Amino acid sequence: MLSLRIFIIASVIKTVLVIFILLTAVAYTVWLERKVVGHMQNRWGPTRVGPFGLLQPLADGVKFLLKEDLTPPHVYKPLFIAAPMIAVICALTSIAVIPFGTALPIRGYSIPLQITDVNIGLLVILGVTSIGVYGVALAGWSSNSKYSLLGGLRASAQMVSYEICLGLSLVGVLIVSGSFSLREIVQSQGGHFWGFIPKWNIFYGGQFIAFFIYLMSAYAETNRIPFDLPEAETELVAGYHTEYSAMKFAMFFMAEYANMITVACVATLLFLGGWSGPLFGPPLLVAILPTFWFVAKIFVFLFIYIWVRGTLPRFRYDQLMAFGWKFLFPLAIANLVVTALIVAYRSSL
Amino acid sequence: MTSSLHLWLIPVLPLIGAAINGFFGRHFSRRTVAGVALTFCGAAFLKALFVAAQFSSLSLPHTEFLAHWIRSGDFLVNFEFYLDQLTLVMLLVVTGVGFLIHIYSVGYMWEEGGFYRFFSYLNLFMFFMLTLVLAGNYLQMFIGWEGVGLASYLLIGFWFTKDSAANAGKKAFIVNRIGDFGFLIALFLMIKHFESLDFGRVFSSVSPLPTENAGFGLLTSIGLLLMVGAAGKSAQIPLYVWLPDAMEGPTPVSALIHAATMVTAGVYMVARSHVIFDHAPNALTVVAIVGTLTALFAATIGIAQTDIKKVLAYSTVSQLGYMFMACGVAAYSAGIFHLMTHAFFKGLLFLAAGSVIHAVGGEQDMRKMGGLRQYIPWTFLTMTIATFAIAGFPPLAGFFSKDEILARAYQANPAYWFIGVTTAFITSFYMFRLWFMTFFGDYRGAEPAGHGHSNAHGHGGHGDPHESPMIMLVPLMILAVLSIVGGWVGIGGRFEHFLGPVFGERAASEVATGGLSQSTEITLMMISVGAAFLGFYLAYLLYHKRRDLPQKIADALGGFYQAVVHKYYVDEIYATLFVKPLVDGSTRILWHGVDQGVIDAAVNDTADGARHVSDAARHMQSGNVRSYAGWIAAGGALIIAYMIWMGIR
Amino acid sequence: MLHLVLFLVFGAICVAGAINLLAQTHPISSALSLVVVMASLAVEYLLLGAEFVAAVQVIVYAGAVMVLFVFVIMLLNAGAEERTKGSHVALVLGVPGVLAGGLLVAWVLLKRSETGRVALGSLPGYPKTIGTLLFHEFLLPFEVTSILVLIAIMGAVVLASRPDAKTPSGKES
Amino acid sequence: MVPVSYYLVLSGILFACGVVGFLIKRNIITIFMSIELMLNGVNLSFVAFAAHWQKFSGQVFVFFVMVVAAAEAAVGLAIIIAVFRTRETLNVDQVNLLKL
Repeated sequence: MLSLRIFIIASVIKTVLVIFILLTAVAYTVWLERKVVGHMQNRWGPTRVGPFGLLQPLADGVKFLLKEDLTPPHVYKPLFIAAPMIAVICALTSIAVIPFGTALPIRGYSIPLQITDVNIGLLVILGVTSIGVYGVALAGWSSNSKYSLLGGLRASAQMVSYEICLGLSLVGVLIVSGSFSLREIVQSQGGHFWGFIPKWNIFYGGQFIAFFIYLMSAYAETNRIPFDLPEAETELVAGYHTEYSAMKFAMFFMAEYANMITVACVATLLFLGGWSGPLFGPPLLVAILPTFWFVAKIFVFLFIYIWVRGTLPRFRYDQLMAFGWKFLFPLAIANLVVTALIVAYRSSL
Repeated sequence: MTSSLHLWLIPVLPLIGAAINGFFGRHFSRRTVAGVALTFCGAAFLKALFVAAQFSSLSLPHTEFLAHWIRSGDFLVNFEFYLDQLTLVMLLVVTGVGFLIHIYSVGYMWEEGGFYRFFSYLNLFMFFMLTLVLAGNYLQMFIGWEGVGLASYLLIGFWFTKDSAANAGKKAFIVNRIGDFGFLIALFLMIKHFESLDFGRVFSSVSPLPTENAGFGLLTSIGLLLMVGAAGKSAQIPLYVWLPDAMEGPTPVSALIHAATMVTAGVYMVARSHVIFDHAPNALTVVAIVGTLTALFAATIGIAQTDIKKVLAYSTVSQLGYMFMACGVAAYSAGIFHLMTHAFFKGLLFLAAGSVIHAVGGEQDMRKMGGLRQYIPWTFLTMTIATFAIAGFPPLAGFFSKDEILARAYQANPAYWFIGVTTAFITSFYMFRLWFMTFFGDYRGAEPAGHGHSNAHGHGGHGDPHESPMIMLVPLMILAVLSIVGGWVGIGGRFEHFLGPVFGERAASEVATGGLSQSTEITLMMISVGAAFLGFYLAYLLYHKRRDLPQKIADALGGFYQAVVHKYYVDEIYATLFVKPLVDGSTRILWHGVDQGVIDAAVNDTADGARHVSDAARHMQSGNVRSYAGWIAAGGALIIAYMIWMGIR
Repeated sequence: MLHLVLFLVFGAICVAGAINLLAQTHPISSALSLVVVMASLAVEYLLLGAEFVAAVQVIVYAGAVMVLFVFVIMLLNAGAEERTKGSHVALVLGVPGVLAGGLLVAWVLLKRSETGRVALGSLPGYPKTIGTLLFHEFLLPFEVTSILVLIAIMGAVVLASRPDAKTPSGKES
Repeated sequence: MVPVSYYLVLSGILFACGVVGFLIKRNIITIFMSIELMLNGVNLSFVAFAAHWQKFSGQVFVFFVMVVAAAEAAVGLAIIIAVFRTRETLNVDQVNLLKL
């Protein structure tokens, strides 16, 4: 049991550390995207700033900071300013309940690699991300521009719709693992089937379907291609952030990529076994390896994100809604029913 | 209960006939309609004969239970049929005479519109009359009682397009209601005190009660109320006024309903209830007085009537008075005997009168007849027999029954006898007056062509009076035979002996001891026959020999004659005493005062008040949601305050 | 003590949000005030131990219902409120009535405040507990509610669809 | 330890604010939000009573209230859209055809 003082110190250190890592990760996810997409499109991507353009995110950050912060005269100012803040705060907050690995033994204390372990962690993530919708919607409305308004409208409708599928896809996993706590969910995925297949939820029962639904919903929730209608450049100029520039724009940008990382984390934790993986080597390596596996899985997930962006075209809006309500939603319900039946059958054995 | 006779068939058969003709008769040919009506009526008659044939083997009274009707606590009313000697007599009279009149009607009504309707009603009447006669309890009897009233109303108003016919129907119906009212109260009294309407149970409850010699006890009340009912149905003073008007109906109807059967229901009811009357001598006295007075009163009116059917109607009232007189002196079997013979000869009289009317093309005024003897010999013959029968010439039916009644009346009180003989004389006189005026002398009618009663008869196109078709004459002949031989069953007290078990030991023992001495009886008989002869002679004198005399006598009598012609102004007196005050009172007090002033006013004022309140309250309905919410909030605050106040207290 | 402080802080935020909802003329501002009220109410639920209720409060109310409100406000492009004077009753009768009733209730409640106290998180409403209760004791109401929701969905679709709407005759058809 | 009545008073204040909002707001959407505010106030008292009596039924009721509120919001907003389409206004003072 940690004393309150050590708890507070550890929490502050963890919070600062996690936010730093997260922001860095966001920056380099952007770099990764530019690089990967560039190679997919037969070009090099950023190469000039630093080796392989590795310093490009830093340069971008400086540029955003130094740019003139333009506030158009016709906007509703309080919300215009508040909207990007809501977006980025919600995106960063949700990382708080995500565990990155097993507890780290430091000076006799076992420090869990997680800012806070709440037993309804998954619900907290869902709640915070659902609040995040306001950022986009309010940005669209307060800009007082028709492109932004349409973007905001699309965003709120799309996100509310897909949140249902997202939640339903998670319920299957919750039934299997029997807990809302992310740490317990990961622990329930330890071990192997028949000695070699990892006992991840994605391989368990019908949860591959759940994973597919989650993937689709996650793309929609984060406004990514092929569901990036709220910010579709070709039709809405830039959607809800048309009127934004400089640091406010950067906040939306950061929020989007932070959200990507969050959903990648959740996917990893819920479907891909979290930090579980082969452990070997000296104790230090054993302590670090889980986090490595965790980051590696997130990387794979993010790569898929970028890969999809580089290959798929954008949906039309009615196709998007039809896909969500008429395909994913029934599929999620069916998956839920089947999973429940399987679990009930197993528990009756 | 022994083997069932299926008595229910007797009333139900005519009902089926009525239903078939009533629902489908419109599409039938006349022949089919007549066939249906005669088949079902005849079947009922045959069934009645069959019952009569088995009668001796039955234990009496024979009851047949059909179904429960009303079950309310201890009070129980069944559909039940009751058969004893009295019922059997009535049954045979009703079905027999009814069947004959049905046959007659086919000929009489052949040319009329609404042929199917007529026979449907007639069969319906048969159903109700037989229900009345066969009833096992007073309530079932009451159904029949009301039902025959309904059939009577429908048939009196058969030519409903004629104003006088419709009015006569209404009059009959309303006057009958007064009687029915008394009957109903009597039933209620029975329910209250005997807790049953069953004949058997009521009579066995009454039997042990002491005879109410003086005062006005329960049984006297019931008896008097029953008498009121009987007076309505059987046209006794003071409720006789409807019967003469009922002659607006077709003549067969007058014969069947208003002479032979329905009007005798009152007599039947009094006879049926004799147990009650035996225990209430005062009520019986009232019956006797009413009967006697009616007999005399109606007979005097009959003298001055010129309408052939009206004469017969008053004659019927008079004869019914005779029957009540018989009942009133506890000579029930004599009354029923007269009822039976009267059914024969009065039915015959009406049918013959109908034949006469038919012959002269719808004319009913005797002053326009005369000398019809040679035109319609068969009718003349049968009419003659009937006239002699009603006048009381031996050995025809009327002589026996009338003599029986007069003998018993003399036994009870010579005053009754005296009035009875007087009435017999008057009866003889006006009947022969009718006979002479119709069949002797010269034909006084105008050329009938185009002159006939357009409504009563459609025989517009014939010249001289002509004989009726065979289908009408055959019933006349059968009834004539019955009018001759009908009285013979009473020779030597056989009829009374037959009915003895019904009316108890008292009547039977009196018959057995003979009551009067032989010489007295013969003396009385001679006097009544003498009265009949006197009547005949007087009529011969005045209406055959010296035709100018009646006018002189009438002039000499002056006011009195006018009074008789106008039926003693009874209708006018009733109109002044009852109808006009009732109409005026209804108009002024009930209509203008109570209905418009109180009931309508209450309703209208309520509506007005509601409108005024709503006018004020509608401002709450502003259509504004927030106002509604305001009212709700204020009301909620009040409720909270009230609850808290209650909680603190 | 901590409990009381937290209660007062978030209660104050709650009341402030509610009053702001009334004070703001623009529906968007009102809606955001309501979101604030709901979020701080979720914290109050947490203080009482109802953590699952708190999470659902945020997800369903703040995350879905209020987004729907914002969506409709944006869709109808609702502007600032006009101060029309449609109802005197509401002002003259309703508002004083509400205030009087509220004060009465508050007075009664505060007078009896010593009868019951609750500790911080005294009744931990874990999802498992709630779920067990919901699917055993309240199964019938639960199913009935699901029917209600189904009907509400159909009603909403019927109401919001334009009566003269034609099926999109695009490339698909 | 906080008296339950404090929670109840808070819930009462929220409810009263909701009613007042219904009374003084003209915008139909805001009025609708006032209703949601009232429901939230009631929910708080449910949870408070659940803690007071140590019974979970109170928390379960909150879920029913929430579900009903969500359903009501969907239908209500659909109605608002329908009203706006026909009346071209969101001001309830101008939606008063149902009178006299």
